[in-house]
Amino acid sequence: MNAIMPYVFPVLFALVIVALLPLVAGYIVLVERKVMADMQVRLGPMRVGPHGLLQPIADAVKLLLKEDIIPESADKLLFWGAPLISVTAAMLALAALPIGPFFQIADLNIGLLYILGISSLGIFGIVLGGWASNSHYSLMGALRSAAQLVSYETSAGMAIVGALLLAGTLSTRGIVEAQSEAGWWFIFVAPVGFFIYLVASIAETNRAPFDMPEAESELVAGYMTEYSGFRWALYFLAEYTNMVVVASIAATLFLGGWMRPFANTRAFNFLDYLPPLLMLGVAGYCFRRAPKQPVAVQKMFMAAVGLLCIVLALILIMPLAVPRDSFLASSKAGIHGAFWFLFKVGVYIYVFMWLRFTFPRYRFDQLMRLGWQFLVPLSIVNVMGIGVSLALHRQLHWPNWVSFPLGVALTLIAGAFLLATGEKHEHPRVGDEEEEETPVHA
Amino acid sequence: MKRYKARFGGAIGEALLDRKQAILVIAADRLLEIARYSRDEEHFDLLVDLTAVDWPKREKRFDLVLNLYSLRKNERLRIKALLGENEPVATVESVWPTANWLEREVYDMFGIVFEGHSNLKRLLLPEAWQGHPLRKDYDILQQDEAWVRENLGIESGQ
Amino acid sequence: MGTRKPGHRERTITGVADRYNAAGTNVETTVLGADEIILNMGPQHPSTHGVLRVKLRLDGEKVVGSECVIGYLHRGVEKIAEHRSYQQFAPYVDRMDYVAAVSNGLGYCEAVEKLMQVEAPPRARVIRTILTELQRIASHLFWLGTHALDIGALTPLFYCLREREEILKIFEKYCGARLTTHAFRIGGLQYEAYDELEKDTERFCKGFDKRVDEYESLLTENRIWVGRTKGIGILTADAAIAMGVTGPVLRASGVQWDIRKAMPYAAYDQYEFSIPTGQNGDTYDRYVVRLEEMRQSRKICLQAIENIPAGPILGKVGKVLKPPPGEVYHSIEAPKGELGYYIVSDGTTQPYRVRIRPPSLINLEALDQMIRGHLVADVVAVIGTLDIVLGEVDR
Amino acid sequence: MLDQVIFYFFAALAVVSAILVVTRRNAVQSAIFLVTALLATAGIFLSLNAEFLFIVQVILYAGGIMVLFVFVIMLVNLDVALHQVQFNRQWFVALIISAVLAAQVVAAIAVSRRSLYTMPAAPAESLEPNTERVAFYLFHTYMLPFEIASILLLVAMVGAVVMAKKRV
Repeated sequence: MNAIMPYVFPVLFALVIVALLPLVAGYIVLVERKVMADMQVRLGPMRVGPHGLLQPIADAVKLLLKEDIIPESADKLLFWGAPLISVTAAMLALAALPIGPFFQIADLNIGLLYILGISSLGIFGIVLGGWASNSHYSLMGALRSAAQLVSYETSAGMAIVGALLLAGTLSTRGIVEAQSEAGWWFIFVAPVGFFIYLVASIAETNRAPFDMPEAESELVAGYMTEYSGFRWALYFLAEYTNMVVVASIAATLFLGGWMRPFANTRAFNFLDYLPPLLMLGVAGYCFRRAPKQPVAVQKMFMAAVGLLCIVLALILIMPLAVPRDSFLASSKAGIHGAFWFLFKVGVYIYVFMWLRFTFPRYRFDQLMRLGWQFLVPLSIVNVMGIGVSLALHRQLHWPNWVSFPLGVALTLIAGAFLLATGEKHEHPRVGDEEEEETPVHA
Repeated sequence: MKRYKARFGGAIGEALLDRKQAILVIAADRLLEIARYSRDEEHFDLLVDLTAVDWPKREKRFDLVLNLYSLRKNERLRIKALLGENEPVATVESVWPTANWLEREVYDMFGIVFEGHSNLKRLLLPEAWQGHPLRKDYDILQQDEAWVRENLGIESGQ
Repeated sequence: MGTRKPGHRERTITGVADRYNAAGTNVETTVLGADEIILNMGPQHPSTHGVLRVKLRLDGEKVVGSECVIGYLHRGVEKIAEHRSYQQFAPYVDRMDYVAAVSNGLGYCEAVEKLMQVEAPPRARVIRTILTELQRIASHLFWLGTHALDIGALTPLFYCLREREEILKIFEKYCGARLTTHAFRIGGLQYEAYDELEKDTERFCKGFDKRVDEYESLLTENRIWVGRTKGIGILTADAAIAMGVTGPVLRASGVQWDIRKAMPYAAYDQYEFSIPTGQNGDTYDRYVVRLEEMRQSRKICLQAIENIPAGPILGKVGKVLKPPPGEVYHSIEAPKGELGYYIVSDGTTQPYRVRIRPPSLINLEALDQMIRGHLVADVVAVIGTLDIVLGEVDR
Repeated sequence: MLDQVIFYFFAALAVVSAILVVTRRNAVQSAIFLVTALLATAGIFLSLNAEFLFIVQVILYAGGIMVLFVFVIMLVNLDVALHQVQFNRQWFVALIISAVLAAQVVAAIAVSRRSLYTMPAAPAESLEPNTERVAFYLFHTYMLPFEIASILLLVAMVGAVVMAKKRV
């Protein structure tokens, strides 16, 4: 029996995550549609539940009930299996994420490498999905997205290597602790690395402005064309889980995991009170809006949401109010840590959405050119830059604030140089004479 | 107008002004030559429109109407050529490439054959359609029932 | 067709499907490895602005050749014209280019007035000019929204439609209809201008300049937008003239020609406005030209509102129109290009022949030349930049 | 006890998918079963706490090589091969070879049970995180072979690009 004991807590926690994930993914979709609407001078889904809060559940039910069409000439086994592969790959990657100091399914010694390896399996799901549905459009879409994933994984990997140099360890927990010791978040130390990772992660999750594979205007939804109903929902779930995974890697690596901003300086301790206050604010908003809802059940639901927020606020206040050294106080780091981690993931995903609505779509060849000729060399230079600054700091004992900005400056110069040369042959026209091209700033 | 008369003499049928717009009626067989002349010397570099009008009662049934426009002189000219029932005419596609689709449409609607056209097929109606709708003898309610029944499966033809 | 056994109905429909190949599904694809693929951007394709089918011959990703199959929306407008009286035919004209119905109506009414050698009163001409310029802004807004959507920018569409809504409200207040307005009569106007027409137009025009700057900020300097449009679908000046292309597409190639300046009609000769032109006739220049045209139209509207002359709104035109036999060709500057009407009358109340010169059809003819050597994604951008409306192409 | 269960599960999975790789007619399906076989072996590594080996196996084999395999199979469109008639005239030769092979395996098991010197199984906990150890050897003691290998890889990559360039 005792052999099982060490497994109980991770398995339990894994079950919680796997159960919650579809719900979380659904609500991310809702938030995306709301933010998109807000940016486009409209309201977004309002009909199902107060302010459209029940929309994800309605979507899920609809998708479950939809007729599951399998094209005649499709390869049955692969058609059935492909979405499963991509969903499992996405969910497996969640295992090593440090939501909080205690909430971590498995503190693997090779945490980050594990996440990278597993998420690269996601390509199979997409590629096989395109092949199995046996239509010209979906095959083209599948090949394109596979090529895109492979090429942007290299630059994402190099950007992560840059940050790992600073952290010194691969285990995700270790990285966050390294950041808390150093007192700096790695985003300030390796900003170029963060920028490259941001761009590469957008490309890796097939989101705009790199969403070539499911570009509506040409390939009619890429590899997902033939899927419908529940299978399509699986692909969608995989995409959003990937987004969460990528956002949490960024949060762990660059934004200091579960640490409160300015964790060490005493002056900013009032920030501890921010999470409960935020929750109370949301609860107040819900209660004020509840009576104004048109339908009775929506009123009730709005009130329930308000109640939920109050409970959350209580949980967050509890470790602060209780006397310093009691057992409950020690759980403060855990609960607050979780809040801050999810907060950072949320901000990162908001940036994803923001980019999605402002930028038009890259053409596929521009996408690949940007990937290989600009991002990959830049990330290599970034790793060298960090290496130099680390060497200066550790070997020659230059003070911190001199060596790191120097490293960043070196990377930026190289980046600018790359950008200028990169622009020359931009137009793939057949028989195109050499046009003069004004270097367009980044 | 006078320059045209001097240049082509016999070929020019009549030159008249209808509602202050210059019209030249020419013999159909000299069409290509006059077209090239009007583009090169007279700088009518824009073939605005090419269409046909069906006068069933006359023996030269169709008159082919070309509307030209000169960007430089800001002038319009309309050349009309009279054509018999199934009398082919030379294509002006070589002079103005835009005539390609315009001639295909006139062929589609009136049945006038243009010799030397790159791919003279029906432009708007499906290839297998019988009959030329814009002819006066083609009744407005008439349809190619055979094609409709065979392709769209509508029995009544309406 | 799912697992059900194909009944009679399906058999014929599959027959049709083979002939009219739905988007992409049953594509006459040669084996993937072979060099040439025929890809169908079928009639129901999300970005072909209506029922247009383009058969693309691809070498890998590059377009080698293309052939447009049109005629899906052919309603035989010209045949109907021969069986309707002059006034009865006016509403049909709005249904052709349904995005810019007012300018179609203007073209037709002015052509018939020219046929009957009747002049519309000054008040009617000024109000016609205001409404046509508003319609041009609305048409360009709709073009900008859908064009940006095709290339992937989701937000501009809603900004443009928000402005277009203002204009459609003005039309609705004036003549009760938003889209197919049938606002003009032969010889003048149908309705007197409602009293706050000037105020509404002024409010719209005042705010509009700031709006166009908004679009500029969203797209013009946007590096991805420039990357996707610069140097795509190049049409040199003489190629454009040879292909008979007119309107913003011609002006973007550097040819300074606009019927409103060359042969002023309605009240355009009273207003001062400039004609924007581009240099190298690529998608980016067409975008800049149309954006500038919107600004110019706004300028015209503002000038026109200052002095709308008083007086009658309908010329000396009887109930029954019997134009003297003869023919006339009259063209106006529609948002898409030169919209011409060639009307032949034989003295009866019904026109003998009405030929409509569709700018979209002739601009579409240049498509094949513009997309050679480009990628599939660019074909969508070029179709968007030509601003074609299939109702007008097929008539 | 749980470790045994996990081990046997992965081992069975590996064997079954290996067999399936050979027997499937459809090329893409057999490629997928090959991937599952590789992942199963990776699972076994994990159950032995060799995390680094597990992840290298996953990234290298499943993530890298197999993706190329699936790409090639899809692009080259092997369906044509499906229709050729399958023949196995050399079954007799195959029988002899497999018999010999079986005999060797049996002999090896018999010998090891008696006196073969077997390595003492490394106690699970004592293995401190082996990533550092691997890195240490790689970059210090075996520095030279590491550099030669990387140059070799570089040459291979450049060669591939040059060959592909001609066709584009």
